[in-house]
Amino acid sequence: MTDFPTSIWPALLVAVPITFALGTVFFAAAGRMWSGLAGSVATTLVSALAIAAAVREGGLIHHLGGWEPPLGILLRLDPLAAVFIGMTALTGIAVSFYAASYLRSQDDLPRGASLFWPLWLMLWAGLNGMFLSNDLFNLFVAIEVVGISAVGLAVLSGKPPALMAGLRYLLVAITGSMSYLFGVALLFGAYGTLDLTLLSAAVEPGATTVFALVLMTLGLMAKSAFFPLHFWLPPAHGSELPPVSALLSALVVKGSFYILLRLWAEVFGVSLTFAAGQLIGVCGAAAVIWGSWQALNQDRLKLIIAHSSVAQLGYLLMVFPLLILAPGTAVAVASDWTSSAWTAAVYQTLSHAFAKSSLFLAAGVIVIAAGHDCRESLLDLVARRPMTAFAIGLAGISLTGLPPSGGFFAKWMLLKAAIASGQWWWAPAVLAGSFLTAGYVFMILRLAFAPGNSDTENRPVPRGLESAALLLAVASFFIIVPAEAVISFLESSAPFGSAIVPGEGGVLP
Amino acid sequence: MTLQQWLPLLILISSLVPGCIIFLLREEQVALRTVLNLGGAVAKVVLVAWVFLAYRAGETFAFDFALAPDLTFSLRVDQLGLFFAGLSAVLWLVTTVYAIGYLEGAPHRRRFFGFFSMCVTASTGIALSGNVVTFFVFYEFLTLATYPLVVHRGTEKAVNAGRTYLWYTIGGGSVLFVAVVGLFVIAGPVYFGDTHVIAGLMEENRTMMTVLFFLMLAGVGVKAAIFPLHGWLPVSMVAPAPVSALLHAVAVVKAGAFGIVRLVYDVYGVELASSMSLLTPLAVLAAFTIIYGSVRALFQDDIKKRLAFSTVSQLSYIALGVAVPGVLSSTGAIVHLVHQGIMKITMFFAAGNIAETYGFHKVSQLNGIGRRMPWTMASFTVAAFGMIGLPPVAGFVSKWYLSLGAFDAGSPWVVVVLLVSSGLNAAYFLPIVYRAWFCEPDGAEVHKLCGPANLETRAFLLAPVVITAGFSLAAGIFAAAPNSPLTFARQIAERLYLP
Amino acid sequence: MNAMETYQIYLTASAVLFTTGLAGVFMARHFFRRIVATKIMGAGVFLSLVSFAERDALEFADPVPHAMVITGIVVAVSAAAFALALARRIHQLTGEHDFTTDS
Amino acid sequence: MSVWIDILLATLSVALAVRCLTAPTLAQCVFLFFAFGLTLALAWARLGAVDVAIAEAAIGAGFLGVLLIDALRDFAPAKEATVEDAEGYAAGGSAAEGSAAGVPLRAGRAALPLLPLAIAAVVFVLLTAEAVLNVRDGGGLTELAQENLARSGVDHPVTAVLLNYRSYDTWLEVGVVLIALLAIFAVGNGGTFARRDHVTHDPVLEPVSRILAPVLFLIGGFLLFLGKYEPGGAFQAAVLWGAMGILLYLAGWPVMTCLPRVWWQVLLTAGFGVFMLLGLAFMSGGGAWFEYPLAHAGNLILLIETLAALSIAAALTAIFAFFHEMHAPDATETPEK
Repeated sequence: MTDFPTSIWPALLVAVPITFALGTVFFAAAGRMWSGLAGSVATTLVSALAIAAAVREGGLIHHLGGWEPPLGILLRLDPLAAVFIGMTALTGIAVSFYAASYLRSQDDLPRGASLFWPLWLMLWAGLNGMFLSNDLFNLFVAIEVVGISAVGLAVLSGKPPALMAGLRYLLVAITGSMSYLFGVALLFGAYGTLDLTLLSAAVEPGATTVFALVLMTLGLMAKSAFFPLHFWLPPAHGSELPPVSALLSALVVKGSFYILLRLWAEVFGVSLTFAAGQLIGVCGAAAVIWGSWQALNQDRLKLIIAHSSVAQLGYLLMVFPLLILAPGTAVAVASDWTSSAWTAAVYQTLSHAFAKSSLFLAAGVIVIAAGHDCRESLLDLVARRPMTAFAIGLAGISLTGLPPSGGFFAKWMLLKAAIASGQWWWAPAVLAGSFLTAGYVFMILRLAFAPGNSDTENRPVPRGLESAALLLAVASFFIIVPAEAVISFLESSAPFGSAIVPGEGGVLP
Repeated sequence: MTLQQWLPLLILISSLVPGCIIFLLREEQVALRTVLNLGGAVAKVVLVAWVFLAYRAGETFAFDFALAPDLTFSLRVDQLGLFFAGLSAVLWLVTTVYAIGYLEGAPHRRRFFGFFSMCVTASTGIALSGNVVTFFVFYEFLTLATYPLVVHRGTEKAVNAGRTYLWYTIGGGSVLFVAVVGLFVIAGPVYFGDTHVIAGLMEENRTMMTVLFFLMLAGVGVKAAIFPLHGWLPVSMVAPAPVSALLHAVAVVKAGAFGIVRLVYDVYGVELASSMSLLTPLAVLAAFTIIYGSVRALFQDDIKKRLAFSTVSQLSYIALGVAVPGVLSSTGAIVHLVHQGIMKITMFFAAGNIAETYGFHKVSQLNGIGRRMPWTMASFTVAAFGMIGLPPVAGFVSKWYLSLGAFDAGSPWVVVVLLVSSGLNAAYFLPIVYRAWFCEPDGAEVHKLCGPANLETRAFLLAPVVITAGFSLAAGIFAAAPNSPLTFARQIAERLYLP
Repeated sequence: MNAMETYQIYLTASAVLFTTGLAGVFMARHFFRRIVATKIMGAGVFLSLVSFAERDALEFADPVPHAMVITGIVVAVSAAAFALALARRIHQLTGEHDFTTDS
Repeated sequence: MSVWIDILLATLSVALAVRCLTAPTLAQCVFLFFAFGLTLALAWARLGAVDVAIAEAAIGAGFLGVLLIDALRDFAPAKEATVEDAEGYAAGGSAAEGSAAGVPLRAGRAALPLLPLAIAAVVFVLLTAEAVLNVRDGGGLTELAQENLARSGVDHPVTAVLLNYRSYDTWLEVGVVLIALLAIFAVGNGGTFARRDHVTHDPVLEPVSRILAPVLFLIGGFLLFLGKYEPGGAFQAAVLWGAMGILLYLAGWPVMTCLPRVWWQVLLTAGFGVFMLLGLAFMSGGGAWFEYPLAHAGNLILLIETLAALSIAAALTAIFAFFHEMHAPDATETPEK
């Protein structure tokens, strides 16, 4: 890990979006848009170059302030971080263009809506910081940057339901991060370091580690809206401005998942047991079924999509039991399925990020066109807005996991890991999840094919909005194509592929 | 890779690309769309014929492409796949002609023909799939491509039918998915025909392999409409006639039936499957479905619904033939893939013609229709006789081989099932034939029937039905000819039982 | 009691404060109290950090936890101020002061 | 003897916290919270964390307390509806409406779920205390921080951690303040303030502010400078300067509108922006982000601290002003920031 060469790219991944965020503050609404767009483009470029450099070198690091851990903070751009940063950049640039067009074309937005730009660029920097950080406390600060700017974005519409949902979200976020920080305090007290790498070497089984594990896991689960701490998500994502819903559902919840995954695989392995994994897995299975069922029973499009997030995040939780080895299993044997489980985690994250943001953007188009997002707004969509309907179809297919989409690949890997590890009992949950997901996806498509009432409004929608939704849908569908390359890049460095051996920690086969 | 290696892919592209272009066309570009449709369909037939000739000459075809880790997209050509691909290609050409005539002037034709092409792409994809994963991909793709066709009319009835169709097919797809993954974990990427791979793994994983067999059977059984998974088929007959033809004869149900054939013959191998007594449950289910479908068909007044239940029944002939081991049964099963297809498509075309020309949907409205539509009803009659199993129509050949095979395998009860079924077939098809030819038109209908017309209906509608009826007859009369479906089926079956 | 060192007393208090705050976040109804409860939770966390710093003291206390706490306090106050602004705005627009009417 | 002071402080802080959450009125809640913050500050002073004590007293209790008090103007009227409350109780417990102050905890509705909750809480406390008390001694970073002090450019270890070893955290934290400010603007009117053209000075605060504001400014500056050697530094200074801003604002000075828009923008972003850019500027020599050449480190850190303190102070003032004007949304608005 530390043998990666030092580079300035990790620093720029945080500094560039923030520079532009500060720039946007100086402009009025129109200028904010242009400077914000410039910032998005610049950040995307930096992300692309940084990822290219990481691919070339295997990974990059940056010692902030020139100090070595444990005194200083290390930024680590390893393959896993690179993939998440890439996901953020692709979603981010598409949503940025959508937002530019959206904010300009909508005239019923409050005056503060142009604050979208500084808040979003700060959020982007915070996310990049989260993926790069190798330091527990710095992660806390990054979590807060992300959390506060996310809630700030969530309440931009200024409408009471959004404010209410935003406050609930904020309280959950604060509680979650305090819980996380308590865990950090315990670990620091016990091991005298905040650096993940040093900590993973120092950590020992025992009550402190277990308690920190529980606190941090619960805190991060709340922030990621993992079942049963998901209650805040549907009202929040259902009431935000469409580009914000897209960003929050695609990226923000993934940030805390990323930290959780890293902590479990790198730090807490010694204190984890097979049963702990099963418990998390059960939460995941319950989320898949409960969330999908709730989505099926919603009347408003955005609420369907929001509840679907709860379900799709459940698949991510189901990865954890597959990473933890049952007592007596050899790591070499387990490499068969741990690698699949990691692939499932990454691909589910990616495909959900793209598919869900595409769906929210498409929902935004529908709201503009019809004036609302009740079921009637979908009628005859295929004829009225074929591009949006196609985007919903593609994204929906990926969400359902039908071949040969990105979502299919994720579910394939998840099922494969479940069956190969002998934990076949996750298969019915995956199966039921796909079945119910198909239910609500095709409920939307069914309405889209049904003939419309003559009184359904069809106001003009800027073309760019539809293109952004389609772009993300296409991305979600076709990320299966570079899978081979992505996975071999990921496999080049821990923690990807490592199995969690209870009592020992993460072990690479 | 020589050009010939790309041929399997070209077969797919010949319908995929026209389909994609059609989506991009404007609604009113009728001429271009028609050219694309027919061009694609003709090209597909030519390509299949080319591949067939090359295959005959000893050429092998393998197109492999690693889509993602674990997922190798593989197209292979073998006799069985080619057989099914040929059926799809020929019937697609006929159905395209029919659909162009049927939907003349209807709205949303761009969408219709786009998905129509996707549908056939999927079904030829299923035919040419080299491994289980590729088969699964196309199997699901078929579901997606047919859904818009089922709900095409957008009426409440159509939309509800679409919902039922989806619940069944997605459910089946999910089960198949789990089974395919399970098979992959145990056996790696299973290529069709490599039955020794599974046989070699049998010892250690007996229970698992049995479970997987039935999971996969349930997965493909949904599309093959085996009881109790048949519920979607009668409901989705609300779709336009060409779609029904496609669903019932070419693409969907055939994909299911073909799946069963592949599963038993090319994944597990017929010897292994019968030695593990996996086939008995299948035989019993199939036999039950045959009788059940026929009985239900008796009580339908709606023509298309009667035909739909008849399909449920007829499809299980294939499953039954597969479930009874032996060369003759297998021949009967495989040849019935084609025979059922050409006969049933004839009947749906005929029903569509009647509905399109006179607006009749009920059996009870058909009195005297044969006089106004002699060609259509003659074709229908040929197909009906075939379904009943009267010589010299194709259906007789299938039933004959199935019965011989049953005796061979020592399961005479199968023959009883076939006989009962034939009786029932006669009981629900003959009344239609009788009404059409021998009943006087009712008063209300007389007026309509006397409308002036040179042809009984549009040429685009009439030609396909006559052609497919001709196929049905020819397949029966020339069953022994060197290039008849029966000959091919027999070759395929014999190869299965080579030591 | 003399066996107990100063930092242990405060550690115990930190545990109680954290729990009190956590319970408050879930059980309190009024926005206002929930926000205060998050602050109390935070105070518990910060107290534990400072206590650890005192435990690890040589000639002076461990500066890293101190810095963490200062950073943490500023962050927590920023978040709380934002929450308070939200709560006030909701109250202005709807007259609500708790989540009872929301979903 | 000294142990008893600690026990007293610890017990008191817990008692205040519990009482604060269960106080019958919101006003009591705020004042108990205030007292809680001060108790905590004392506790931290006892633990040798003077920097933290100042920060907590100033920001945690002081600034947030002021905001809470200001918020009372919105929420407090709810508690006056005591008659309705009584009726609500009499009617069978639909006391949820208009009685939040009267029923502080949700359990007030029905006592039954309280018991398992209480048991759960006790178990949780015991578990937490057990876990916390038995944390093995990881040794901390005291020694390392001390060893490298000479290379940090400052003499006070906490300042060294904040502005050198872990300056990235501190930088992000300055960012959090700015983000919170932007988010608060997003909640309301997009960041507009009433223009006080007709200066209406508060008769009491105006003379006080004339004396106190310069004093606050000087003490703040002193604390800032002191941070290099002793407890103190940017945050503490920022709060004093912020307090100065708030005082001036309350006294009726046109704080938020006296400067042109762009100056406010510069003021609010300078700390965060310059902090970052100075860090980046010295990377050209092959160094890392936030790595300063030793010869200039002390001065650079002082510069960064000054700007950060100014920005935070400006943000605190703006947040307060925003809060204050929230109460009167129909005031004449003029776009700001």
